[in-house]
Amino acid sequence: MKFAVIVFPGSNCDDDMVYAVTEGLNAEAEKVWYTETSVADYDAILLPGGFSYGDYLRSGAIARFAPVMTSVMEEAEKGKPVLGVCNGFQILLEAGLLPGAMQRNQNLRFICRPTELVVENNQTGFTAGYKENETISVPIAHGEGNYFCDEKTLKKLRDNKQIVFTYKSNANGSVADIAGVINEKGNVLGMMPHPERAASDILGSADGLKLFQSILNHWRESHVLTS
Amino acid sequence: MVKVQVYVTLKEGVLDPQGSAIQNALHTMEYKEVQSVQTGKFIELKIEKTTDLEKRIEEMCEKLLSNPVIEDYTYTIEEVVS
Amino acid sequence: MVKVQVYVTLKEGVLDPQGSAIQNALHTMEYKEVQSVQTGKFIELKIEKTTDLEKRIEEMCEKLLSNPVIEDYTYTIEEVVS
Amino acid sequence: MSLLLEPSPKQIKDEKVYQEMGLSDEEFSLIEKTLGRLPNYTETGLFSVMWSEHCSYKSSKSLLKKFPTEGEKVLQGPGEGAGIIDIGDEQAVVFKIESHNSPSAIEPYQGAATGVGGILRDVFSMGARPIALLNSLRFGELNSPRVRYLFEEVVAGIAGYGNCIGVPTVGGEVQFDPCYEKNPLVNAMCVGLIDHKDIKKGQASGVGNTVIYVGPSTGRDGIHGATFSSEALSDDSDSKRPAVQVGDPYMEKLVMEACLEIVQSDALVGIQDMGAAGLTSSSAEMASKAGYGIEMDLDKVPQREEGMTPYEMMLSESQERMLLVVKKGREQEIKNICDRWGVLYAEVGHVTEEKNLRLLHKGEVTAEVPVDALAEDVPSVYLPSVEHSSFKKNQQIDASHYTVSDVKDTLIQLLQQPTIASKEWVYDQYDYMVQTNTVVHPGSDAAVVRVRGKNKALAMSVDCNSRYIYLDPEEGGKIAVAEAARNIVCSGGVPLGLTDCLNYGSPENPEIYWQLEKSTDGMSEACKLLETPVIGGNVSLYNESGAGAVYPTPVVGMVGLVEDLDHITTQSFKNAEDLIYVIGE
Ligand SMILES: Nc1ncnc2c1ncn2[C@@H]1O[C@H](COP(=O)(O)OP(=O)(O)O)[C@@H](O)[C@H]1O
Repeated sequence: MKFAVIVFPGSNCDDDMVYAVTEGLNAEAEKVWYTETSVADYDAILLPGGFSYGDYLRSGAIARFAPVMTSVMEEAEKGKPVLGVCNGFQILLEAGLLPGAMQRNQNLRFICRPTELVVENNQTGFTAGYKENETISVPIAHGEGNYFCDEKTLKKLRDNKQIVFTYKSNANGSVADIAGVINEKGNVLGMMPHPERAASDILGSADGLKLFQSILNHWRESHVLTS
Repeated sequence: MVKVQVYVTLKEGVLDPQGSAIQNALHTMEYKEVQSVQTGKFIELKIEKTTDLEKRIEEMCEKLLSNPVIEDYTYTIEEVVS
Repeated sequence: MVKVQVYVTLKEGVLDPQGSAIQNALHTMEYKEVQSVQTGKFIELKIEKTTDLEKRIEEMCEKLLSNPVIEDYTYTIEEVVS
Repeated sequence: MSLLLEPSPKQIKDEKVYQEMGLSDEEFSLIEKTLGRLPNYTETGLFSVMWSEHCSYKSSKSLLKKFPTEGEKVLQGPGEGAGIIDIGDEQAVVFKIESHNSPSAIEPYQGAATGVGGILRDVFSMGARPIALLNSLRFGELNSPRVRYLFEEVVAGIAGYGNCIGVPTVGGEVQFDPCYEKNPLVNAMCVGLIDHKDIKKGQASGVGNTVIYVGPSTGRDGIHGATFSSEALSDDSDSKRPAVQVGDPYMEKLVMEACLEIVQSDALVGIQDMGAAGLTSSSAEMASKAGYGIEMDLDKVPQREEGMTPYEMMLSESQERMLLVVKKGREQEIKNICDRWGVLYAEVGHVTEEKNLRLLHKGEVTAEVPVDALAEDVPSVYLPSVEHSSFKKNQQIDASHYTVSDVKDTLIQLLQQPTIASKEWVYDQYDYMVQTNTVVHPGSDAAVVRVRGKNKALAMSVDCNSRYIYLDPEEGGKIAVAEAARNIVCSGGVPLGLTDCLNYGSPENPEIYWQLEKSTDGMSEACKLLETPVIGGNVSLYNESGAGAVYPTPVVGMVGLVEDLDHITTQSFKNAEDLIYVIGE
């Protein structure tokens, strides 16, 4: 299985994402430049954190129009796993692959700290490695992670079990403590916390690694079945 | 050449933390007469006149300059000598 | 009650990285007719009418709403029925 | 300002225009003598910035000479963008601290942000990848609204720049004291990691080699920033506001990645960032260090604004720009890298045999000055020194009558002091985890950043208790170095060396010069004893306002090597029943 890590100008967690996969999982990951026009050769697509295009205008707003995104959207449509972390999540929202929008943190400041998350839904290809309602420690680092959606959308998210992670203690003001949401189909996950920063004990937590492991396992299972 | 001024504001019902922060600050500074504050963006573009000027401006606003999930926009057009 | 709309823009000569980034993005999206983009802030206040209305608005703009070191501001006032 | 309004050489001399630009009568006569003629306006500008305290260290040079700068592991001492120390495995650590005090006093967000941008460029211009940022901050008391504003904006500016570019801000210090009320101090430090083979220098050698400008276009921002930061802040600082520059961390990220790719190429001869005095200092210093000259065609310099004069282009401090010297015929390789990263590339000149900085503008020579005169032959200023009047008095204070009646109450009072209280409010805003190597987060004695792929790490800390230095500059200087070293050791590291930022009032006041002299004596002695060479630093003088000078504040930034990840230690208590020892006197 091969992971693609998309690199936009201004991405800065691209290497961290590659390390989480290669060092943490011993799997294969490659950086894919934003001008590439196809990601069809990869089995999973990771949109890393950072400040794509300086986060100017709105975070993720400009990156969403980068050439590579056309193919990312096509592959997402086909059901390939797509994970957006932090800025990657913001890009997925701007691209309309996930519902809702991001606003500045409630306290109007950037927040970087270890955070406790609750796994609300472990029935996804990204979270099968966790127990239901398990509390995991994954850090956040963002200035615009205040997730917003209207009542109707929120109800839909709840009804479909699309809320995958919530904050135990909500630092940024997100609606319903939402830290991560998945699309209806279950193959596109966006989350503000950084699982790639919780990929080894020496960094304070290895809880994030299970997320990447789950993607790998899921792929293996479906791969074994189809071959 | 035209000068286009785009105003992007938050949709009604969307919380404006920055607006509240400004309002609080103004109250602390004794500007108690301020009843509400809403923040938005102001973007000024110089555009060469094209056919479909308005249509293209609206496209730019909808696709890039505003996020329709939480924002509304308005704009004005003014001729300028380039 | 009055509605005050404040426009805050960067002073001439001050770098506007955000404006350039937007312009580049619009060009990539084939809106080549865009010659320049400048970004600013748009702040709308509802204010109870006071004496010295204008003076107080200007004070707010200078002290809080704009950063006079790098920004300029203009504003409009409009009566509203509250 | 148009060319037509520029004063003539004769006017510059007769009307002493040079004084407004920060040059003294003696300095101006020396310039006249060196050139054998009167300098024109552009040339006077070149001298004024290069001979400013900020660029030339003219009044502190003699003191800096006392610092031990050599050591077995020192690969690069003071004189380049940043110093370099060997850490084994063909790797080295690169670091430097720098002040951005006066810009931050005027526009705190941008001042602090561009301070971070500048120190990052110093490090990646050596060919190193920045792996950590630290900062040392001083403000007045928090009960003043202006101070709160400065504090909040400075922290936001540091966060805004460092977080965006993706270099973790892993440590620092903040202290509050009335002496910094009008003169906040904002010092930023950057630590980088490099393979020995990638080490690059800011040198322009090889006649005919091409001089290349990389980074965003030049505007009128920050003209005279260098001279400005060498002057005391006066109430009319407001009128000098255009000197403020705006940073673009996104652009710097692209420039940084492009440069780190470029340093891998043997087509690159030299590289330096355009810091204070932008195009002037980078070109003159690179040429002078290499023993060559540079000819530049200013029409080729990318310009953001219309009608810029040579004076403005040469003195602009627009951010995120780098100057490169590339082997003739190999330019395309460099251009390709810049294109890929979307960074502006312009060939602006070439290296010459004749050791002059020659500037062409609209087809004419608009300035021609020996590079050594600009960069090296700056006349030192020897200043008188007189023991500070407070020193004897302070020495005689009888401390024995201070007693603590209620220990608990006193402890709580102490912990409430903003200087002592937790700095979580600050470092929560810094992305201290990006790059996923930060093993010890802010909040302990020194931050520890592991070296990926090796079983080792780097410990780093910035320290200075200026009150001690005020009370006894020599002892205080020793204490500052020793404190930094203790922080490194407590974290499991062996101190390797240090960088320092000397923040003082006006050296023209003999009592302040005395503080400078004594404290650097103390620091030198401690450095020798601890075998921690000084591999670079920065001097920020004239930190004073009507209310007086700041306390002498020589901030020490130290880096140590943690030889085994198992040696990493944090300051928190671990288990109940563990024994507590006090070591030392
Ligand atoms: N400006 C700052 N930036 C980043 N970290 C900071 C800053 N100020 C303080 N810290 C962190 O907070 C912790 C406590 O700082 P400080 O109160 O100065 O303690 P100490 O005296 O032990 O150095 C340290 O780990 C330090 O790195």
